[in-house]
Amino acid sequence: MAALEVRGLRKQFGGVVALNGIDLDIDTDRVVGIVGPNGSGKTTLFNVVAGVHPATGGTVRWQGQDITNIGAHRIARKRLVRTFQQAMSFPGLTVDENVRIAWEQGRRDDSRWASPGMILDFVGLAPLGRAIAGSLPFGSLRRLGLAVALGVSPELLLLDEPGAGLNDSEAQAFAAVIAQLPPQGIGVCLIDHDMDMMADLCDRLVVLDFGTKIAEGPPGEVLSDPKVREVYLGPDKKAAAS
Amino acid sequence: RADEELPIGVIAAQSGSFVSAGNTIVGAANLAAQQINDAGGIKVGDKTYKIKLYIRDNRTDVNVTIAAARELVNDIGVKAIWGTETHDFSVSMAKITGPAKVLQFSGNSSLGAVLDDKAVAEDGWLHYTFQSEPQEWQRSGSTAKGVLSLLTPQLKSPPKHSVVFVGNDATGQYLSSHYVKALEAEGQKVDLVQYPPDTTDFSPLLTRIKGMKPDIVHFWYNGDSTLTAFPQALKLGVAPSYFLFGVDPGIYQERSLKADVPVTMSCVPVCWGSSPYPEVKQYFDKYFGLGAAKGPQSSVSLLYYDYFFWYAKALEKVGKIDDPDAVVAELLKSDYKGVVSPVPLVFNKHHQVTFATEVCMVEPNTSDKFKCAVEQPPAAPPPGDNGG
Amino acid sequence: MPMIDQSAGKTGGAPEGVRPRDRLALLTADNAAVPLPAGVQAITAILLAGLLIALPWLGLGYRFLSIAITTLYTAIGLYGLGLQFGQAGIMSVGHAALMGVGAYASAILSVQLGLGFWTSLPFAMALSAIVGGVIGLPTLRVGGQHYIIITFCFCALFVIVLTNGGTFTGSATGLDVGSVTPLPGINFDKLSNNYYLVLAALFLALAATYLIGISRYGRTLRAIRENEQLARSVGINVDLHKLGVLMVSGLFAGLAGVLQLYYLRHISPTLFGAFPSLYLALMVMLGGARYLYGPLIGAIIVNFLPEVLNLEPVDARIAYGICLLLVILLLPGGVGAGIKNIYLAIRGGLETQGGGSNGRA
Amino acid sequence: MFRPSPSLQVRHPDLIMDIFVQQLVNSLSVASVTILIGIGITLIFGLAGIVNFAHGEFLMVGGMATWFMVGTGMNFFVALVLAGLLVGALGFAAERCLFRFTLNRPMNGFIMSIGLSVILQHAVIRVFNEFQKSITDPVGLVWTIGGVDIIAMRAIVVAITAVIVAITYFGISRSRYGMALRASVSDRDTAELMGIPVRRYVTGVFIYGSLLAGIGGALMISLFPITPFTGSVIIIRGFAVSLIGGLGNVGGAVVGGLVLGLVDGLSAGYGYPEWTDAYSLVVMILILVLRPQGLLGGTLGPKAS
Amino acid sequence: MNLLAVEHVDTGYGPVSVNRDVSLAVGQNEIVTILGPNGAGKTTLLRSIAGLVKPRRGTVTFEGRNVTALHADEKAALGVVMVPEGRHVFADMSVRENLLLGAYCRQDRDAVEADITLMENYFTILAKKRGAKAGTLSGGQQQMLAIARGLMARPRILLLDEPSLGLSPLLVSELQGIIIDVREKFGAAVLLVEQNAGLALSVAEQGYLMNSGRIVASGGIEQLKLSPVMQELYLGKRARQSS
Ligand SMILES: Nc1ncnc2c1ncn2[C@@H]1O[C@H](COP(=O)(O)OP(=O)(O)OP(=O)(O)O)[C@@H](O)[C@H]1O
Ligand SMILES: Nc1ncnc2c1ncn2[C@@H]1O[C@H](COP(=O)(O)OP(=O)(O)OP(=O)(O)O)[C@@H](O)[C@H]1O
Ligand SMILES: [Mg+2]
Ligand SMILES: [Mg+2]
Repeated sequence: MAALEVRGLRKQFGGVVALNGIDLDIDTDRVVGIVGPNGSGKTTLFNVVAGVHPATGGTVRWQGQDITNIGAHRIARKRLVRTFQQAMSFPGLTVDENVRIAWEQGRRDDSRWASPGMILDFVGLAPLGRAIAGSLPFGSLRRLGLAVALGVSPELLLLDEPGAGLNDSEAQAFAAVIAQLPPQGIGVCLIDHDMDMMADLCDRLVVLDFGTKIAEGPPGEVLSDPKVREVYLGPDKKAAAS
Repeated sequence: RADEELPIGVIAAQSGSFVSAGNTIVGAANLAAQQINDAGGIKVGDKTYKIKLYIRDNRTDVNVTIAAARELVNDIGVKAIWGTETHDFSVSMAKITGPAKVLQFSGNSSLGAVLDDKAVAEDGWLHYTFQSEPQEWQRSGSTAKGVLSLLTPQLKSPPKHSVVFVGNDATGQYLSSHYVKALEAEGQKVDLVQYPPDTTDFSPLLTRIKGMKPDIVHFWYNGDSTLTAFPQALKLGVAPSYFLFGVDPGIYQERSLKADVPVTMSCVPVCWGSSPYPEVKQYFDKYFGLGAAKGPQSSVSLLYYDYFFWYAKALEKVGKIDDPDAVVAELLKSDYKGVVSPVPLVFNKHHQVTFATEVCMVEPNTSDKFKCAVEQPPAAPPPGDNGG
Repeated sequence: MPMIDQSAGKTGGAPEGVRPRDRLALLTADNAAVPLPAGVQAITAILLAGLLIALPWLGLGYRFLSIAITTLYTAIGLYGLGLQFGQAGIMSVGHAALMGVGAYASAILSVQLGLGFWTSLPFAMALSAIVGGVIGLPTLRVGGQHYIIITFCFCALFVIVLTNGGTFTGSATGLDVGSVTPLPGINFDKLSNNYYLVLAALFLALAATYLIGISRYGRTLRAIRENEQLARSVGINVDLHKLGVLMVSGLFAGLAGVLQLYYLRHISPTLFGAFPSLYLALMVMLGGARYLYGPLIGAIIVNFLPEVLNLEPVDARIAYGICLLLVILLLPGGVGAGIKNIYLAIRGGLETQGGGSNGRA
Repeated sequence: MFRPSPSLQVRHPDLIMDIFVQQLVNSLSVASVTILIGIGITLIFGLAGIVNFAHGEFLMVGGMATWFMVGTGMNFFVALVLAGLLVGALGFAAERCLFRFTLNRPMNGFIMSIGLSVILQHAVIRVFNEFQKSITDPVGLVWTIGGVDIIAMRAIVVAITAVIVAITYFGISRSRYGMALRASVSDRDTAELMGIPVRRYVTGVFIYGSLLAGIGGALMISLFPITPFTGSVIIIRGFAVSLIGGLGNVGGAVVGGLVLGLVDGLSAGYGYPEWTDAYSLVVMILILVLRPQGLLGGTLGPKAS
Repeated sequence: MNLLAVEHVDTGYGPVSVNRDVSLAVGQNEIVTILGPNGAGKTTLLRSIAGLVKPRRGTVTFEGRNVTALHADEKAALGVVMVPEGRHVFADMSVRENLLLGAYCRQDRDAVEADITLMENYFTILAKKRGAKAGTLSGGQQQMLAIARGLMARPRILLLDEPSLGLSPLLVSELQGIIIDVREKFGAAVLLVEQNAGLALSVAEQGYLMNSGRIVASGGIEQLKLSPVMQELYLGKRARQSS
């Protein structure tokens, strides 16, 4: 049984069907990637799983428990934690305090992090500990988002475009950070449009289009799927898949 | 030979929302102190004392009132305090003046609610506090009689139904409870309509009153609100006659108010605009001569003024300025013929005085043709009124 | 050929040192989040406590002491407001009503059941806390400005209910109480003892505020203030904490209200209406809601400024308004922020000088 | 809710309808003044996020100026226009010297506006005095239509307000300014990037809003007397109106003003008189809680800091 | 003459200084890119050109006129238009209203409708979502809206701050075409800040490399690709690939 089981998940905003019956299994020892055209429902999937929006139908089970619609903070407390596509922070507080808040919420005896400082070190923000979060440049803000999520001691991280706003070398460094997580018992499910990074990082890719899953499998396989190429990658992106 | 100083405190609102009331206390105190000092001061024992006033603005704030009272009582050591113009403040202040045995003369008649046997007893917290206005049932009775006697001849049939229209604040609540009883004792059927303090648009309530078809509408208490409401009532044609409490004929005349129906008004205690007594006229000439504003509350100053002389007289009689208990005893047994009343004033056992209220009627369609009456208050509270 | 500046570092981002010409900008900044060294904090606390304790012996007179008491009990109420606004970001302009709940609860317990100061205090505080929570319910649905107007309405409603409450609330006339039940050897009728009673409560409030500020709880509140959605996603029960902080704020208000009641010994509805509430909001903003001493500073300024100005009353009000405008224009974070920033600027200035001379050497 | 208190029942059935109509007319005229100030507030508040507490004082200054000018023998309607212009200039000065600096900290703007209102109140007391001021009814007519007494000035107030509302409404919805205003509310910096002169708009709505407050003050003093303290009473209704209707929504301010005016008028006419003010407070709280976006919908306002 | 010239500009926020002594130039019809690591000060520089941040020193010249002190709205009216980083769409307003706001400064009201159609051709989703509130769009859809809104102004120079952010690979390759269209069809210049070096290097002619607030390298794109700093910062496959 997978740690996170999504069954027949539906989400409708008025007349817009954002998720149309998604089934998904995610384990905590893997990196699973979710890709798909803009507006295909990736963020909505995270929002519904993490309890930001109520589901219109279907169920979400986490570690055997039904967590559908139980509220965002309860889900986070069960160590299923997400980051936001629009990088978020507590803007008026220092970077240090941002992470400390999350760390305190998720602290338990076997926490991986003995202090918030360790998390900052881990994501490479240690020199900016005293900076005010609201003044960070875009890229650092994304890292802070990850640090805050890590602070909660997650068992599964849902990362929404963590690489956006990073240049290639930064993205690679970032991918290296993420790759360290599953071996430590932190599963990762991430959305990103950087196919180089996704191909390197993910054990499995799930492709969404119009709120339905159109492909799933190892990155190499999925990215060469003609259907995926047509709706998502575009004709001349073959090289990126290799 | 240098005269000694008699320190006396005045606490009144010189800023904030009660300024117009507060200024009357200050005006009266200044006039009284000046006259007493000019006349040579107060002879107590073998010394002569000149009054030295310590005037404090309470900014219409109870905390400042208390701080000022503490200052006057403890830092300066005044012998007596005049003020304040508000029930709440006077009550809080009494809790400081009482233990310090400083005499307090407060203007609000709603003090009557707390001036009971226990409170004014030798060890009571209001033993040193005096209410400068008459008992409310007396004033109400005197006023009701005056209003009815002036209006009855003017109306086609004798008035039967009165509506009392009053502000819903501490003083309004207290005063109207007595006035309703007084009107009922005179055979009126009475409805009470309370309006929220700070109302400026009275039309909805007045329209409603119009629907009740009253013979007289009594605007009871708070001259400012009355002056706002009355013109609106005239426009709406609410009633065939009116009574305006606390609006001086002088104000009526000054503002060139005019009504096509008979309107009565009373002043607290005697009108400056149309007074039956020459001393009162003289007083107001001097009072306004000092620059005080001519407002609906101006006549109230008279109360504070008279008590200065009465207090001075009591001090002279006692012969010591440092024996407040003796001064209280003296005040309670003495009488004083002041400006406010043709008969001498005496304090009852609850530290209240008795005098009649003057009621005047203005002839329809004029602003200055007044006819006044001074009806003596009833001998006892009307049925249902437990005194106070 | 591309020009290449080899001296430039590889990683960007770290803020540079403070440039002298930007000192003024620094003065107006909000540095509530910047911690001061423990030594500085301790010295400030000791100096302040010493001054407050010594106050009755400085021979400043009863008027001064009376206003000091007013200032202190107001400050206690302000610490609640400081907590809910400064930390959790929920402003209220109905705070005087909450103090009124405490004051009236205590007064009614005294009139109806004969309970004294000490025995009624816990009930009054509890009731204020509960009412604080209940009027807080709309914060779960509406935003800041809406809540401000709602609290204002609540305040006006509270006054109307008290005014029409018959003998139970004493109507417009209000209620009277006796003096604080003496403790062995301490009679609170003595003004200085009353002062120490209020001062003790203020110290409690200050200590509580300080502890909350540095604790996990304080951080949780700030997280909610800064970003509710993110707060939820790290596991904070935002709704519960919002109501919770309003209840804690209510506790402070209740305490302040009871102290006010026993200082005035007579209360009436207008004391707890819209305008006192507005002034509380004003004080907390003036002092700086996010700073430990901000509320106290705000209370001191508003209560003592008219005394200090001591102009003709109308002029005093005008001068007071002008002072207020100047403070807000020049010190947007409140006077508390200004003082802290001056300290930081001096310290920062020394550092920069040190750095500069090192550079030259 | 409007159950009459037992002793106050109207005892003359023939009067019931007349009285009711009269109450409606009364409510409408008072609602008019509230609407005028509500529109000013909704525009300023909606755009600049400033809870301008001094707006009530602007109204009071407008009323006092009218009183003064009428006292010198000027025609009321001329005085009305001049009062509007005077207060508009006041708003301009306030925006330029004060509120411009607190755009990013609405709470500070709010506190500053309290300071300004203290100054204005006492400046008026300094120049005149603290007593209430009134003018004689500039029209002085009472129309009796089918047993209903309608004070002509009240009808004129309603008419003037209707004209102003119409002008404002079309001015805003017919032009692209309305859209620009809404954009400025939701993201000031980005609105500037689009070329929207946000600062000038802020100044503009300040002037216009203040002008309306000045006219509102003039109309108010034509109905009943005002004191230097009138502003602080009326301001809360103004805010309630703008929030009830929906921030930034002129139509909303009109609806909000009418709702409040009717609740006020009817509760004074038919409720327990001593609870008169409570009815509208309860209605305000309920609407704010149940429909935070306002009756007609509006922005939720700029983010407070 | 250069269309836009930035000379010796310093910028900062409060006590923090960001850009130091930055100079760059954009010619008529030219596409110029600024690259640099996270926090280098690229966004701040664009904001100062657009008028959202006042330069502390130095000058910004546009079409020969000193515009350093102008506000953002005044610059927009001159044709200096910025598509801000992180979208900043007007969330409560409809997609169409957002587009109309983009054209706020334009005098040729009649052409606006045609341009809306053009935008809906570039980004077909915008046609489908015409009436939807911008805040309900997905991240990538908002990014498209932000770009389209900027184009609606028919700028003289378009300042693009990370336009590829959150766009699917398919759209990123389309964006390339759109940027070129801006030059070809609109006759405008583009100043492009990008982290996606693949995109930036494939469309731009001139490039500047920024680090720690300073320009550390500049020149023609082909030269720039060879520079050691560039190699160090953009080891990514794509950069190599497109070279
Ligand atoms: N709150 C909302 N109200 C209405 N529609 C919404 C809302 N949120 C999302 N949608 C719609 O649901 C669809 C899926 O959006 P979602 O944000 O999940 O896309 P996405 O896959 O994350 O896209 P992107 O890659 O651009 O971020 C989109 O068409 C979007 O417009
Ligand atoms: N509002 C602000 N207040 C204070 N400092 C700021 C502010 N915004 C940015 N900074 C600082 O300015 C520097 C440059 O930031 P900027 O956003 O311009 O970088 P960038 O090159 O755009 O980075 P990225 O590629 O991550 O977007 C950073 O050190 C940042 O911390
Ligand atoms: Mg998304
Ligand atoms: Mg950037």
